[in-house]
Amino acid sequence: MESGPLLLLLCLLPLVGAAVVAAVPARAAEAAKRLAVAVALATLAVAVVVALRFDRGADAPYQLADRYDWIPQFGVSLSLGVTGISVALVALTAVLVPLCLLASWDDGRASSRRPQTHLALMLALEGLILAAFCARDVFLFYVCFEVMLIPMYFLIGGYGGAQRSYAAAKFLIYNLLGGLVMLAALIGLYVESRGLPGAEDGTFDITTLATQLELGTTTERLLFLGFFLAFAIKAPLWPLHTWLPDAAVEARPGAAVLMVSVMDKLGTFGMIALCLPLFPAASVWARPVVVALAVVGIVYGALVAIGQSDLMRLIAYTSVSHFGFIIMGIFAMTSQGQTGATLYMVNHGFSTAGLFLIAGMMVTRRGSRLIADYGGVQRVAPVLAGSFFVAGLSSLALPGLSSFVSEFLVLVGTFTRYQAAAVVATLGIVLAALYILLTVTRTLSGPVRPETEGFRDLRGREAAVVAPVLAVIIALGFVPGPLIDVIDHGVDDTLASVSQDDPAPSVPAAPVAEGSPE
Amino acid sequence: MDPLNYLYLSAVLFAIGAAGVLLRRNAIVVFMCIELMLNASNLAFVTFARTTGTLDGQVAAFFVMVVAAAEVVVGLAIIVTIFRTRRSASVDDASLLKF
Amino acid sequence: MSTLAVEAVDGPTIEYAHLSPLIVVLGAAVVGVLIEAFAPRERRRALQLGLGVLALGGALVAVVALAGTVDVAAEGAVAVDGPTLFLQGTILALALTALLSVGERSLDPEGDAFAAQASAVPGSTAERTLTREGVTQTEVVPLYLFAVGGMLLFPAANDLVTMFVALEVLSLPLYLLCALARRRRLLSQEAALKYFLLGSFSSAFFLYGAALLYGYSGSLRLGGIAEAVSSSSSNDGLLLVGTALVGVGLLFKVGAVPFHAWTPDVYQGAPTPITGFMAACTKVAAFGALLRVFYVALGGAGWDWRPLMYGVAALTMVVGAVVAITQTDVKRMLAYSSVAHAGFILCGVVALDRAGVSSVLFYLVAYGFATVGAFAVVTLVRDAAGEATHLSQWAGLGRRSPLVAGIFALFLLSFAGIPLTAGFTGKFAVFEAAAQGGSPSLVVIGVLTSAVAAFFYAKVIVLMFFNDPLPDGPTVAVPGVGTTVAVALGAAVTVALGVVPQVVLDLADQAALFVR
Amino acid sequence: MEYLPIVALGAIALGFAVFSVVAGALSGPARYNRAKVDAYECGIEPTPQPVGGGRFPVKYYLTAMTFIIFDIEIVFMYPWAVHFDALGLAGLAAMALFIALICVAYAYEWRRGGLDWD
Amino acid sequence: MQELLADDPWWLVVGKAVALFGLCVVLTLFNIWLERRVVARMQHRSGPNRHGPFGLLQSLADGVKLGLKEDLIPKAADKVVFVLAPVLSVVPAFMAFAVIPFGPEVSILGERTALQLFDPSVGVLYVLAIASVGVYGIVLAGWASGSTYPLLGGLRSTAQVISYEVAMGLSFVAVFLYAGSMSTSQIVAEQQRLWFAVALFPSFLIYAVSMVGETNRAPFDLAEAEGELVGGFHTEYSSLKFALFFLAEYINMVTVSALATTLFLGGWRAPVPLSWWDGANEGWVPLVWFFAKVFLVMFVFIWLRGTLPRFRYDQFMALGWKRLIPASLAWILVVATVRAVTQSTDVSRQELLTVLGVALAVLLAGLLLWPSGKDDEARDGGDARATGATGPAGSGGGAAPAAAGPAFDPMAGGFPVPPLPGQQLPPAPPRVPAGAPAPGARTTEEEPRA
Repeated sequence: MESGPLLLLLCLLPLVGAAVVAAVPARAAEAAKRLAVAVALATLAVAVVVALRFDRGADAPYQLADRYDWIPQFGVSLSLGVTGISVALVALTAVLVPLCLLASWDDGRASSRRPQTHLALMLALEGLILAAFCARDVFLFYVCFEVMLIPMYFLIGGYGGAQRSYAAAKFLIYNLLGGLVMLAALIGLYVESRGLPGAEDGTFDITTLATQLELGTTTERLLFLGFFLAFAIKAPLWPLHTWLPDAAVEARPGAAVLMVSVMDKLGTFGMIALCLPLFPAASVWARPVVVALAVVGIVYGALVAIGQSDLMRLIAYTSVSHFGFIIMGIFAMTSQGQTGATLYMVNHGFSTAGLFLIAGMMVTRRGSRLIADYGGVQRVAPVLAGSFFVAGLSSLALPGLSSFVSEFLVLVGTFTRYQAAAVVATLGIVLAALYILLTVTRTLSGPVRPETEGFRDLRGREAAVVAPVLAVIIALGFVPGPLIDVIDHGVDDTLASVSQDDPAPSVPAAPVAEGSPE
Repeated sequence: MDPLNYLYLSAVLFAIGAAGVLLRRNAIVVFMCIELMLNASNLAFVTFARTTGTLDGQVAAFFVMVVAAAEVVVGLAIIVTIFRTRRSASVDDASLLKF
Repeated sequence: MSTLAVEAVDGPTIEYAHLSPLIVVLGAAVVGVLIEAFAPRERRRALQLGLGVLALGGALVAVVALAGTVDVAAEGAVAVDGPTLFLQGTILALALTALLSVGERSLDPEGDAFAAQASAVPGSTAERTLTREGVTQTEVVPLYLFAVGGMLLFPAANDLVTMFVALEVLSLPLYLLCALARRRRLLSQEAALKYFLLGSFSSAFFLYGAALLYGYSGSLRLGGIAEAVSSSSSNDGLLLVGTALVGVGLLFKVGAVPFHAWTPDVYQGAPTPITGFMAACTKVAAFGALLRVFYVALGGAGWDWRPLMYGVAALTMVVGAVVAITQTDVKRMLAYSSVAHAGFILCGVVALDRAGVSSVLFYLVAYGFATVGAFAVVTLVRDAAGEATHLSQWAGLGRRSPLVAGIFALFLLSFAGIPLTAGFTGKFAVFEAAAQGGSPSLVVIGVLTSAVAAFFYAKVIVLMFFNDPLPDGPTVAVPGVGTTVAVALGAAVTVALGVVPQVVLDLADQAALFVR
Repeated sequence: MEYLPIVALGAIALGFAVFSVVAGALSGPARYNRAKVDAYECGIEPTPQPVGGGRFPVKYYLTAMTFIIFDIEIVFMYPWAVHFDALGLAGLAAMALFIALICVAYAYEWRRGGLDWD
Repeated sequence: MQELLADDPWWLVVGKAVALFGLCVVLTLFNIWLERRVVARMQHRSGPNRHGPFGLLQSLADGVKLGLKEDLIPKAADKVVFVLAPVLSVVPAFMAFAVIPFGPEVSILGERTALQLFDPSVGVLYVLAIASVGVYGIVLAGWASGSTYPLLGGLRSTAQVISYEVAMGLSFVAVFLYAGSMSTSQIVAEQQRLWFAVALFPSFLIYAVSMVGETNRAPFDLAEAEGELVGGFHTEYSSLKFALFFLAEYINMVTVSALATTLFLGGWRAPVPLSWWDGANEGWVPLVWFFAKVFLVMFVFIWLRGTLPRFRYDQFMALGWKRLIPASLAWILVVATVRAVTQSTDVSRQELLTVLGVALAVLLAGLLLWPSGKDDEARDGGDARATGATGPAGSGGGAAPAAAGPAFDPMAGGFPVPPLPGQQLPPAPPRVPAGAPAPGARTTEEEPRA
């Protein structure tokens, strides 16, 4: 299908927009905000076109492919293309960014900084994230993966809470360390790829590498570990998750959403799009350990979340738990598991975005992040409370809301391979119910505390932010089919590249997967 | 005489110079030790010119002399300036720059 | 002597055209001395700076015109080949950029960065009088040109004596330039003393090593040594010790651990524009020479020196990065960072193949421009006592002057090796060469130390952007044209080499063949 | 063996010098007097001086440095002069350039008053 | 010649060395006597005439007297170096003599040999090197005395010796160029046709001047300028240690005279009319010509002392650095050009000399008319001095300002005068360079505001 430089447009639009917004003079701050949102919406429009153009029936793993030379010296090209998985995540990104911009309408004014910078950083981040999702070139992926740390770093450190510089530094060091280890593996991969047909000097092209590269066992395992470490930090997989709560808490809600809901997906995306296809044998080798870590993460995240007194921190820990599910699904290496995991990425993105954004609004009103400081919000601000409730329910995967389908698919997919893991992970669901419901009751219901009395309900801009999120949550809960189709398209390729088939069902689980509500 | 003896001598001179640089504290003495090292090199050059039957070593010695002279000029300029500022030529006194 | 009398000797053939960059720069330096001698005092400064810019620019043009030349010139003393021309071009471009910063006089109310008169005792009445009269030490430019001349010759030298002479021509003016800071003269003089003593110490090592290699091979020519190395199979002690000593001398100039002790002191004490020049250009020249010696002459003995070089590279990266964390002074921090960078570049040297050369060449360009730019930025941040180099004084700089702080952050990110900056491309290139050359573990060490290094770069960024400014903190001086251009050039190259490195990578790759 | 003559002469001279120093110390009277072992300053109460005499004009340093430069020049000139006929015009040109370069430094020092004493 | 010397048996070598040593000592005693007699004659006195015939034993008597004097070592002195210095001074003086050729091939006890102790191919270089070692004796003597006058005297003589050594060294270049060798015997052989004093007259002139400067003799005897420095570097020496310095000085005089003879005056070869006699240059006869020439030069030394007043230090240094050196360099270039051009091209010597003569005249005129560097540059030098370390009581560096304090003027009458008890040295104002250009120049009236 002739696509033209559609993906290039998709990636460059926010980047160019960022540059333009940054150049807007200080007095035209309001215009800059509108301009930024316009850029984000335009990007969304392009993303929609991309999604519509995506052909679920096509054979090629990458669609809308596009390729420009960049550094031929290193065999690096600007080579873009989308799989089903990427399309889903591109859509997630494109939808959430305008909302985040809206949500952080006034954040840019924090600490006497130019709001333009804030907006530009967010747009730049979007561009880089989109480019990473669309990259068909490992080098390009790595570049975006690393560079996006910088805008994120400034978003946390420049505009966050009291501990922001500590949080920002922690964020940067963890991720940079991961990234640099990945760099070592990247170089190793490149060196190993020398002499492949058509790439005497080495190549970074994912397809070529995935299909033609033969690695020695040790080399493959080492390279796998290099990549996996970076992704596990980013994702965050227990026990490498400790940077996340700090960063998410200290960042402004908009930035936190960008980080947890979108950027961190690059970790899980990387696992599914790079680790598995490039290092199939090593992935299988590491599978049990990874799944075990994921399960620990699920339970640990949930347990710690229960113990939190800080609202934002609680949400951050729920994400740790959820990322455990996603990783477990990916490494189960079953079609349900991976489809579920990918779907989970999207759903988690929206539900967490909802939680962070709405919680952020509450924090802005109350001026405190402590759960104990709230109470009876539903009396004074019923719409706000309701939205929070829905987002919370989505997070605990209530049937009918988006997360349910994905969580279910993940569990089923895992169960066919690792029954014990699936069983333990189910505990996570129970715990999720606990932490969400506890939080909801503590904050929303109960007597109205004097401090919460003046709570405004959702107003125009805030409503405009929250409404789409909730709409998507509910819509995906009821109609996940089209999305699953798209995702399946990518997942099949991935599984094929790992040469993993779904294990023969030892328990009749498969029919249940089909029975997901459509 | 056996040229090896000259080599031993040059090695000993070089070692003395190096040890002097590391052990002595007076800038001028340190500096003289460095010159000693250069001259040890010259001796080695000339000896090797003899053993290998080439002239390069002797030519090298000439250049080293020039360089050593230039080094003396620059080095003493610096040491004299510091001496005038601080009235001391001890390396230990120059300790504003600390790790 | 009369026994050596020979029949008529033919005059040496000197390929003047091929040596034209050297001749232009050194000739200009000589003219500079004449200007000092004969031009009236008030016109000297303008003349000198004009001469300097003209000479460096002219030499750069000459280098470009020579592109592609492969020749052993001046009776085998000077090799004009790809690496030579590439490095000479780099050095000239960097020196030109740094000269703009050296010539800056609008930052300090008392004049430029250099002492009114080097011989005046700091704090004396004489010095105050001179300062009031606006006297400047214009000898800076000829000295600078001599140093550049030495740097041009250093990587081109094809025999060990020429290399030694180049080393000294490069070093001696630098020792003097280090002592010339207008502010903090004591520190500056002390830096010069340390630099001088340690520098001469290391040159002596180099020289003795050269003597031993000469004794081993009977030739001072690198090619002759290479022949001797390849023809003899035994592990001759002279070769080993000679290699080690020559290595010590070169590694000292490069600033590799354990020969790095001078770096922080000298970088801190020297006048900042000179620090920038020295940090960038010396490193370029010294790595050029290191490559030439170890690749051309001692390439055949790779089995002997590579393990050692490997160890030095690892140690350099680790020590540079770890010690930098504890630094509280910007210039010292950059100094230790330069040590760490020397380690990264050494990774490329260890590779001992063409990719190693080209990656080192590229890294040097990337590092050089970021360094010149970074030190030029350091000259801008000032308080009443001159430059404010203590890190605590930099707190909140991002609020006061987002542009300057942003550019400095860009340089730091490049040092840290963040993608889309020159530093990343360079790091990728050297690590790739090292991995290809069979030292993957070096890559891992390099990557981990990069993370450590990133920590202290991030610390500075945090300080600049996320901390509140001190109430009586330093201000950012409005730079004159020279510094502005220098900083802008540094930033532009840093970004360009990160985003579209292809041209320079290609150049480096084409240039990566030594003439033998 | 080649150097025996100067070794012999040097030994004789050294023996004589040492003998003189020792003999001078032994032969003369030794009558202690505080003023005699003080530094001689034409009868003025001597200013205490460290060995090395403390500080002296920087001028001497300049002279010494200039001397070194010219001495090195001479070092290069001698072999050139001895083999002048073999070197021919190329040798002449090289030496002319060399002298010209030295003269540049020389002119600088001269103009800057490095050769002036007062 | 070298071959001839190479197979000398050991007894001959030792014998020659002893003879040379004796010769040095005797010549010294004789020269001291000669100097006193000649100078006395020039001043219409009679000089020493009591001891021995014509007072010839006067010097010996003086030496013995010195030996019986008390040998003092000042308490501020560095003992070891103080004792070492005279030894360091006198040994090189003896050794420098080794390469002088006294005559042609002779037969001693049946052994064919040359009248020369040692003939290396770098003979003249050897003399220069050994002479440089002798400088250590002077500077260390001044340094080790632990006293002001000797220190300054030592520095002065060192500066003087090295200053004139450059000119001396340059004057040799032309000789080597013509002789094609640095061996003394070879150089003598090359002068068979024409003395270099004639062929290279400017070189000879330069050598003659610098030889006097090199040996610290009048009119260049500034190191021992009694009026300024008491006795110079050997102020604190007495007894035989002092005698050693004295000995070294006179041997050095003989050495430079002998060198002048060897390099410029044809060495042991007979002068022109006498050389027509065949036997003049054979056997032991040439010793006569040699010593005649040496004493001629010695006489000039003495003559100078008897005639000329002492130079001022700055005049002396200016002569060395600003006149002799440029002249030497120019002369070397002229000689080299003439020789190279006549040998490698067909340009005739006359044409060439004309061209060069004109060029040289222009150059010299330029040099003479050149401003002496005293315009705005004087300030640089002045500053260097002003900020330079000044000697005790501000008298050493010549940095004392011209400002006249009402109570005490340290520069009254143009001489630096240390303050007497009760007098205070006025605080040194910043240097106001003499003749500084008007802009920025500050007058002393402004000073209080500084």
